[in-house]
Amino acid sequence: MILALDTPPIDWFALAPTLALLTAGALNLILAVLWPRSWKRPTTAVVCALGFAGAIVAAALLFSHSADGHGVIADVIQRDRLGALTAIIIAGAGLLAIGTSYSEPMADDHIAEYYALLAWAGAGMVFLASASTLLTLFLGLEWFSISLYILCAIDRDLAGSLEAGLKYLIIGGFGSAMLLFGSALVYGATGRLEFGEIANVVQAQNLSGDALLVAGLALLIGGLGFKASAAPFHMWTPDVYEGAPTPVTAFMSAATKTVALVVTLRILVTAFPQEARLWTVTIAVIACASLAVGNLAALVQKGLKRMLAYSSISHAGFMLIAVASDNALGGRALLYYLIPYSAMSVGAFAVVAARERELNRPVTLDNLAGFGWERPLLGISMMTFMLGFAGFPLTGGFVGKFYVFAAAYEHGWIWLVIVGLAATAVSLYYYLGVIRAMYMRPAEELQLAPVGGSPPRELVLQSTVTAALVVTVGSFFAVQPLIHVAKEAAASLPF
Amino acid sequence: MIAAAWTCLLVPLGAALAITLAGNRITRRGAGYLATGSVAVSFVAAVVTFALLLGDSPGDRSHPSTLWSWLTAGQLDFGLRILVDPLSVFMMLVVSGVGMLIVAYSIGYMDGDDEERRYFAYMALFVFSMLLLVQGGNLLMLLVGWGLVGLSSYLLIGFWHDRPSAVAAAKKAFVMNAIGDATMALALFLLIQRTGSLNFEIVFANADSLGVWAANLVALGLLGGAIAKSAQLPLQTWLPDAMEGPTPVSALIHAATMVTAGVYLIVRTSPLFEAAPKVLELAGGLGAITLVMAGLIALVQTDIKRVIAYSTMSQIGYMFLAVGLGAYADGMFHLMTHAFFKALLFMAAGLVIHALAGEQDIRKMGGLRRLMPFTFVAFIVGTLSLTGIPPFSGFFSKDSILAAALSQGWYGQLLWAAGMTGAFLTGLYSARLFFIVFWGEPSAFVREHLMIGSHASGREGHTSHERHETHVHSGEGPPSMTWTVGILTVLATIGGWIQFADLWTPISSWLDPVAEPLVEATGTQELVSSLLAVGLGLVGIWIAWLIYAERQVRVPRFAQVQRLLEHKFYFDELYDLLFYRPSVLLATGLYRLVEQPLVLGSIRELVRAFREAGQGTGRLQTGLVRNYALSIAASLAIVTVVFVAVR
Amino acid sequence: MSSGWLTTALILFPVAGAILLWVLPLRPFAVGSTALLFALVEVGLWIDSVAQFDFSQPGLQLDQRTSWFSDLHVSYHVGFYGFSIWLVGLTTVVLAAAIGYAFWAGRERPRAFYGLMLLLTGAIVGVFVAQDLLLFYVFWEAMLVPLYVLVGVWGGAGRLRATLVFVIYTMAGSLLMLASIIVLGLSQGTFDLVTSGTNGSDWIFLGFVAAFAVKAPLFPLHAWLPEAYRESSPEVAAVLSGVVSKAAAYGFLRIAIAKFPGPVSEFRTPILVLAACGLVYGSLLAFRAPDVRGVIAYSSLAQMGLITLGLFAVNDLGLNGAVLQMVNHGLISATLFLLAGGIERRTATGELALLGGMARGRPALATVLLTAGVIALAVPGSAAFAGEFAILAGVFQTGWGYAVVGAVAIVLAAMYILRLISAVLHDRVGSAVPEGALDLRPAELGVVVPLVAILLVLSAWPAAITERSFVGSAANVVGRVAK
Amino acid sequence: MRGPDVVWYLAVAAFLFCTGALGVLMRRSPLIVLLSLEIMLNGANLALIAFSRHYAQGDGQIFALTVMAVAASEVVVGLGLIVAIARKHLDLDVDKLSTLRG
Repeated sequence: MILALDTPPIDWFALAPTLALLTAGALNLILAVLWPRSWKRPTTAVVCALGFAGAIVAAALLFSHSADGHGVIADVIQRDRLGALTAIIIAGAGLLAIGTSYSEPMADDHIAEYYALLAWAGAGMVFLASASTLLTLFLGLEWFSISLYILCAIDRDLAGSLEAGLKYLIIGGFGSAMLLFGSALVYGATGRLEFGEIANVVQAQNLSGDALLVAGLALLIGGLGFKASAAPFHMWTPDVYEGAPTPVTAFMSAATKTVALVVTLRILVTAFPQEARLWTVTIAVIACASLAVGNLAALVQKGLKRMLAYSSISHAGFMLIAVASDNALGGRALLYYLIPYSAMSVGAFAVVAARERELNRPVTLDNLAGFGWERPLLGISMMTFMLGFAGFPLTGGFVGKFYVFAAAYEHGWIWLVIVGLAATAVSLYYYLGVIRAMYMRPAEELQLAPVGGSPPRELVLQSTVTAALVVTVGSFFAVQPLIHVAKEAAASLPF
Repeated sequence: MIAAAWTCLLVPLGAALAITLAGNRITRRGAGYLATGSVAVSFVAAVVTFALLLGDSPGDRSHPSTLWSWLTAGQLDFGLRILVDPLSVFMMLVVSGVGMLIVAYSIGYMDGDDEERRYFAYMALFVFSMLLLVQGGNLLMLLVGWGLVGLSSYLLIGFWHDRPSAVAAAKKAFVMNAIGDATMALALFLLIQRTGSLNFEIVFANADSLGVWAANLVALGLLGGAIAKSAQLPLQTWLPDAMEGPTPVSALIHAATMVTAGVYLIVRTSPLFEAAPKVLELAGGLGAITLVMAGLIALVQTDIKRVIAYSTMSQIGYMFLAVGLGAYADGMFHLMTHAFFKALLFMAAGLVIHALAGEQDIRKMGGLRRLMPFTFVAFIVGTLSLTGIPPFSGFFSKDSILAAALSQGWYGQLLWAAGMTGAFLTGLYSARLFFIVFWGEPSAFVREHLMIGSHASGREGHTSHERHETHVHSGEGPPSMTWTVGILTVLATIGGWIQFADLWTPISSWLDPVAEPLVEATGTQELVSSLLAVGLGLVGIWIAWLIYAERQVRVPRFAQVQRLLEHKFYFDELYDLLFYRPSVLLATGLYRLVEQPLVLGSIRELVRAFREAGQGTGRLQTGLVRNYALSIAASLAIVTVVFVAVR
Repeated sequence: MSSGWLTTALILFPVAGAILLWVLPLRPFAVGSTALLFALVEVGLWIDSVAQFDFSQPGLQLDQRTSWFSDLHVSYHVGFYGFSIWLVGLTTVVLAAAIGYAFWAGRERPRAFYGLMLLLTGAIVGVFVAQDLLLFYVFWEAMLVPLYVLVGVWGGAGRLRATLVFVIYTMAGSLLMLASIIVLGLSQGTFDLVTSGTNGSDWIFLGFVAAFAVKAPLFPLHAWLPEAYRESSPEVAAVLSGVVSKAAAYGFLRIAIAKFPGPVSEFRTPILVLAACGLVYGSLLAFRAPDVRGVIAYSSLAQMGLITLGLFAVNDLGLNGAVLQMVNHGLISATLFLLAGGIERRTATGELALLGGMARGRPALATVLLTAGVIALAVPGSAAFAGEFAILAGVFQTGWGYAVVGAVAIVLAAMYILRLISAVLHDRVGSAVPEGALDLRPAELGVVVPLVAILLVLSAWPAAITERSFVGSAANVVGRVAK
Repeated sequence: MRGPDVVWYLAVAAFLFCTGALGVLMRRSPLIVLLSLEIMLNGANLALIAFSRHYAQGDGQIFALTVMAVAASEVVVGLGLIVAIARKHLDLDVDKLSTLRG
């Protein structure tokens, strides 16, 4: 006789983006063993890229076909536009990251694994973006974190790479343990793992303010804030960003932040609407802390990667303002902000990578001197990214900040707006500092001619940067459609 | 008539622009002729205007004309407007007439200066500005002309701009006049606020409804402008320094026309002043003090031009005295005659200076009588006319002023006394100048310059004067200089005859419709003051004769008085102490105490503070995994506790 | 071409030019001439817009509007008022002159330089025509980026510090304005400047004032001014002091005064006092400044104080005078800075102590500098005099004390300008002035003389602007302000 | 018969968790640190299982199983890194891993 297993119906379409990436990763592993060494680099890269592209396409379709958000596969994941849009952003960042990695001097025997892990990290994030239970939350989180631990340490010849990896692993493990224990407490308080159900139970049994619940909430916020690298859970960020291979940093800075923030928003809004008075304030405080720490520390950084790491902390602060304001406008603001931010972040790190390969040494403000004039395209792009980070007009960064502040104002927190503006003013100092280093200090001022004469023409990297540039500037002019999409996505949350 | 008036006004401006734009494409001589011609044209135009105005009945001899609205704001509209009436025509005639002669004279005087073109452009500009001042149809246009004459005066005083003293003098003159402009502007603001217009007829119509305070303030403001321009106490110190300019400039601007503008202003705005009688009396009083003070200072001056400058100051004092008492026509009459004889004196002095290679120190001069007979005659006429000896023009105008003063109560008599003192001083210092320069035997300096044709070096370091040395003199100067002086000599002689108080008074009857006089002197008063004034003048001359011609009497020496006079009563020093130094001190102080530490320093401090904060945050980042974990654990513990506490 | 497009063209045309310069591989000379060509055509466009503008009509003209993002009611809305058209004219003319000067003086990395200059043109024009709060802010900030690079790359020795302080300081002010814009726009449901009504909130008002006061700059917020004006290249300094500062004054007029009648009447006294202080303070420092640029820099601080006086007098005289004076001072300071550049090229210094006696043998330089200077010190009859007279007459009606201070400042202005003129042109020949220092070259004259010519025309007919800035009473346009 | 109340389980779980946390905070050998992380996770596991019994559902236990799998893989990666570090002859002391700082 045949045992008929009773399995829940599986919505493969909802899983399509994740599956695309998983497949790409698996293929790469196979190639790793079967393929001739010399072809590996291009082939695996292309496969990986196809995976991300497929994910984008799938997510786009998913977006258009899930106007009404609903749980699938026994409600462990939520099929909705929020998840789809996040998947698109992540996959986009992944594509750009591949472009950045393409000519990274990395031992060829690892290249296939590298791309495989990249794909899987992406898969985990995409999965996490639509997770709707504490279980899938933890699963997705660990899924991409573990991939990232390895990616950070994959280039063993790179100084600090291993250190970065181990640090990330230890702190990451610590963070996810906190998150896990928090989940356990919440589960203990409500007896449910699904976000929606948690809210319902709290509503029904009037558990609002229950000790276990709020303690769990606190630990959850900590765990997620850690992934979003928000102060005071940010301390791993500078070290890891600096130690990891630049393309990995690029990917992390954009994708990890994206998914972490989206999930934070999703869980807080769906599972803990009754505790809003607690977490809004907390998130606001965390946001302020991140703004302060990120901007102040960035002021004095000489190493560019480290400076960008701190800037990413401060941007986590900006986006958390949107989360804290706990309204539809906030959701819209966050999702819009993520688009130009991811582009700018990956783009900036891509430019750093290019300079690194010219010099074969870490990029600092000093050895950027004259870069802008030597490499016009990269220079202009870097300048645009910096201006975008600083929130100057003609970049999406401006509109993003505007929306974030608008959300905070709508929540009635003008003080938060003021804090954000003050932070922006401070941040100008180091963002403009980069432009100054690139253009206003001619290279002859310090004898630091690019190593190896004329820099390599990296078409892939340059087109990557160009793409990032297009998104950064385009998102300023195309506010209307993007905001519309973001609105649709945010609509799948119960504000 | 209107057309003629506009022509009179605009032709000189055109000449100025033409010369400026032409640059080197016009010869120096050509520039001179162009300027002279343009002024001549405006003189003719002025005469035509006058003739046409004669045609009208005395009642309606006032014809405004607006070219376009110059400045507007909502309902307010200040037009580019001129007013043709007896007063303005009178001034037009004087300005363009005397101006024409002096510009012509300059052709000879400035010959050889390598920046002649610029000179004539400035001269033409000045004539335009002066005409705008006297023709202006509203107070704004008047102020515009007022400022522009100040500008051209600045340009011409500083014409020899490589001479620091000249540049300094020019700046001083401009700034002092700017003070006057400012007070006038304030008066105008008040008028705008009260009357909503600046057109003469409207303003004057509302003069009585201004209210005491407003009226007094307006009058004071205008008076401020007047005394600044006319170098009356307490803003007189710039005039002597202004002698740094070329002599024709002194003749035209600082004797004949511009400096008398203050008198014109008071007469023109007499309704406003009559609304504030105290201020009007103040004007008279200032005039009286100035005329005595200037007379005293003139006694000790050793620069031929400065002596005449102080006499100008003193004569304008007479005019202020007159208009201050309301004897407007007499003031204007004296203004005219003064224009004649003072221009004459300056130009005669110019001939001397020209002949002596730019030497102006009278102590080096002497005995020019035989060497420069023509100049000698001209100078006699000028001096006698200045002293008010009949039948020369000064006599007629000055004495009717004194007569008017006598008929004005105790205050008037006080001023009358001052005027009499002035008459005596005038005789004394003008005769002194005359005798020192022309009497006696030629001095060594004169001999080497005139008797032997060669020209030893004049004052060093003044390029403009080296040209004078190389220049070969035709006796007393080129014809362009001599014939103009000749004409003025005649005018200075007969110019006064057109009005002989009480017997026939064409000027008064011409001007009275514009400014009704407040006083009418009786025949006896005329007689008394005439006799006394002439007498005192002659006494002055006689004493000068004894001291400087006959050398019978030594110059009485009073050290203190001497020093006091040589320092011009220490006005320069006083103002330097009161205004210039403090403002410099204030500026430097502000820079040291506010700009550097506060405004700029604040930024520096802010940046430093932020950077230090940044380093602090960086130091928290120890790189130790365990600290990172600790920060996470600790902050989470806090959050949890808080949550559980406030839940 | 529909009239609205003309306004858009005024913004986009120079930007297009900039992009063209960056894309096309032109030779340096071609780059300069192309840029100049674009700038001149831009002037032509402006003249066309003047021709199409109907000065007898109140309200917005040549306007164009399309939604930018609808959920917050932000739109691309541009158009002209009477007074803004003059400021746009000032912008196009001064920028053309600046580009012309740079073309003559020669700048390294020409493509970047001229591109940025054109970009700047578009941004400034945008500020003057924007009729949507957020759009205004966008242009306002867009102005800053090219300036940052222009000062920072082509500036003098201390350029790095100067440009950083300039940008951060002005940005700090602007960010407060952004807060005000957000609050104002969201609270009244639209960011449109034309349709939105007035508002009574002091804090919002102060946010705007902060931005404009820093940019103008208004005493004591001028810390960036001396450095920026000294270190930047002459043509950039000309744009900074001539045009960019006017953007701030325009902001006062268009937003602060027009939209906040209540707060204006409340904060008028402190603002007027600050402006008066700045007027005297700037004049005094200009009088002691050791170098040519310093004199011009501090004098423009004083001039902005004066303009602010006129604006916050909030009556016909004051407002008309302010608009007139904005144009005057724009042209004057541009001329003076370009001349200063010419002088520095010849003597390699701006120190007044080392200059002097340049008038002899250099008639063109002497004449132009003298004319510009004389107009700058507002000698009666000059356009600047007309402006100052109207402003002071206007503020006199608000409080006679301000007018008295202004009168004092007139005297001070005479003192510092004459000091400048005689220190450069007169007295003995300065030690830094080489014998062979040439007179102004035809090219320089071609750049400067038009500016002076415009000033002279305005001197003959200031009403050309005052009659055409506000239809009827200025109060109708900027809204009534409680006296 | 009924066992002790769920609170006791929770107490033990919390104790385990804190022990692990302290281990991470205080020990310097990366191996011990990894071990402490495991203890933390297992504390959480205990809590999950206890609650799932308490509510008489499977969710918690499934969660615990998942966690174990994840924890295992995490440890594998961690050990791999440690080996790599050892290969490079760096001494195994997390406090020495502080070249990245500031």
